[in-house]
Amino acid sequence: MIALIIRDLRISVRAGGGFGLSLAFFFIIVIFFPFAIGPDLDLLSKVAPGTLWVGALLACLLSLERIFALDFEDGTLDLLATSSLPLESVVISKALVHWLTTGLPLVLLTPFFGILLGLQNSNIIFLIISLIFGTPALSIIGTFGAALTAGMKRGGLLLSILVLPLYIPTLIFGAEAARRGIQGFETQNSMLLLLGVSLLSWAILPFAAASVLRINLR
Amino acid sequence: MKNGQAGILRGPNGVGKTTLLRALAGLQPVEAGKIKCSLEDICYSGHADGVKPTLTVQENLEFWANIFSSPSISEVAEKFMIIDLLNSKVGNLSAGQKRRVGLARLGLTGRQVWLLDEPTVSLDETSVKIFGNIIKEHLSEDGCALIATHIDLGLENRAQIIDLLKYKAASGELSNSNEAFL
Amino acid sequence: MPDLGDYAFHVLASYGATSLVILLVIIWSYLKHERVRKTLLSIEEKVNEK
Amino acid sequence: MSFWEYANPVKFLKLSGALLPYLSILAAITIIAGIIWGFFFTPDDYKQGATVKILYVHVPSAFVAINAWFMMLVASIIWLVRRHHVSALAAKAAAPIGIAMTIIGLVTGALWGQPMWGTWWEWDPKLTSFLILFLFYLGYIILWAAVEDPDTAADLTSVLCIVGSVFAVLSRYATNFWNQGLHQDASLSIDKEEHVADVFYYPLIVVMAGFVLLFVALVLLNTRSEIMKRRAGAIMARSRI
Repeated sequence: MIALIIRDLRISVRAGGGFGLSLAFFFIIVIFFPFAIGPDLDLLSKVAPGTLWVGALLACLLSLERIFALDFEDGTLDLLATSSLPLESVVISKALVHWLTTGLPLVLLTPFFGILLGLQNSNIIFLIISLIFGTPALSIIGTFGAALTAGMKRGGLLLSILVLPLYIPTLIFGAEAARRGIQGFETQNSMLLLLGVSLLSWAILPFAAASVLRINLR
Repeated sequence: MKNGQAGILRGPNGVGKTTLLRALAGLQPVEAGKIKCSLEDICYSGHADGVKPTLTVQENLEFWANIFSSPSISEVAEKFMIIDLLNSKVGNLSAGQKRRVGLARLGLTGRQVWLLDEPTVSLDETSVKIFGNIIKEHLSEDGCALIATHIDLGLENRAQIIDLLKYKAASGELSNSNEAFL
Repeated sequence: MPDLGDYAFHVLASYGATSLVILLVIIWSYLKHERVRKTLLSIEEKVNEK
Repeated sequence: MSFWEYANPVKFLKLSGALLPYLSILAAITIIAGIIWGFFFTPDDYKQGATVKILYVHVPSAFVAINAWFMMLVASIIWLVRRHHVSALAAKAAAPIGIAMTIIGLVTGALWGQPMWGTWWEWDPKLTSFLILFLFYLGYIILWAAVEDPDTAADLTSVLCIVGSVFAVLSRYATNFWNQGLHQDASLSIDKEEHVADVFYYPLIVVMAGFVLLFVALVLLNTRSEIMKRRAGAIMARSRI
């Protein structure tokens, strides 16, 4: 399992691995919002938590297709399925790598992007915590979606349509927690609920994704 | 099939060689009949190599060695004649070299039953011969192999040729899922 | 006809929209059913002839 | 004789074919009777005036929209556990009807909301979760359409339906929670069954029963289409061999 994680991390940082693509996408979304809404920093800081959350979500979505597509094409997935490694742990490794290459960098860059949107006080910590709790859920849910569409031609668009509704609870709780925190309200409830969604997703989706992968490998 | 024996699957395209191998490997549900072998003993190798172009040969092999928890790759690399290639990226290799890297994985698994689907595609004559020898060696170590191929691997008396066309004619039946609707 | 007062439009539009959608679904299902039934019958006939 | 006997596609075709005419007529009579009762013979609400009549289409369609998904969930589980093809196809057949009912619920909700809340759309938790339900139906239907092999499609959509159910319930609670954060108590709640007076309640029950019958009839009809489609394919495959 660790070997798989290391291999996938290596592939993603090598040329053509797509690492950084979703970061660049996130950055562009953040820049485009002021263009669309206007340069008023007060207004921007009000919509900033939502903007950054939607941006993170879309950036995540962008890189989902790669999770299984390459391994499916070159037969690696067949071989992994026949190895002694259970598919559930393959799914967990894949989701973990996705989070390490997409979610984690997004979280780390958020403070800087927050400045662009007028989030300059220390309350931004709530946004960051909400992203730390929420992005793992985005990764595992996305991995489930990727497993569902593995091996389909034109799976990319289908993947978005399938995954976005599943993202709704995470988005609602996450953005709610961030917004409340930044406006100075207590955030405990929404943070806990967000964490709950994350943990629940990680508890059930590896099994669902593995069963779906087996079906797709037939 | 006994230990130390090889079966060669023959038959025209579309007769079900790949399907049979995938079913034996546990990737597909079996519609009739039984498999008398633990899935843990089976090593499947399909059309695709499952090697990553952006990684070096060594990294690729190390990965599979890790997955199957087998210790060393140098011995296997030597057997399959890719020892010189260890440090080059798979993306820069030729199709035949890539295939050899893919096949080298067989040696890493340490499993008894090899299921090979067209293993010799894009291999040159000498490589085919070497590969034939590797299979012989595997057979003499009490392993067995089921190979779908059109090429003579030089296994002679060890191999038993199974022509799938006969079975196809005998059992031309519908899939279970269609049968339910009749 | 009861007096719907100011809300005549909203009430009638609701009923109109509902019946429209339901009718569409019924017609769509029925047409599909007939189409499939006919193809199945023709296929069964063909097979029986052989 | 066991209930599962009708999981045989051919038997199911026979039974459903015999049942369908009666069921459709019964559904039509019930709906029309309920609507006439509700529309012509119930008073206006003292607060909401004549708009209360929207109740008789809004609530039944919403009820069916939610329970259609629930039926799909049960059918999906039956397919995954017992591998009865009829079950998978019934789930497939229910989805378009469910999405139609969701659309009715949304449209009538908007038409009801406009005079009551002064706006066509309000991000009220209930309306929002209906929008989300719509998205779930959409994904389910699109996945069915995207996979070629019928058994694979049935497996994939069944898993999606189960996972989707979990997340749909989560979304329901999330929207509740989310809107509380903005508004105070939902002054816009036209919360239905809880405080509907008996005069409205009885005709409503009749219409709801009618909608359920309609739903069952439509699911049977569509399941028949799906079974016949598969049967045609199977006969073709056999004749080729």
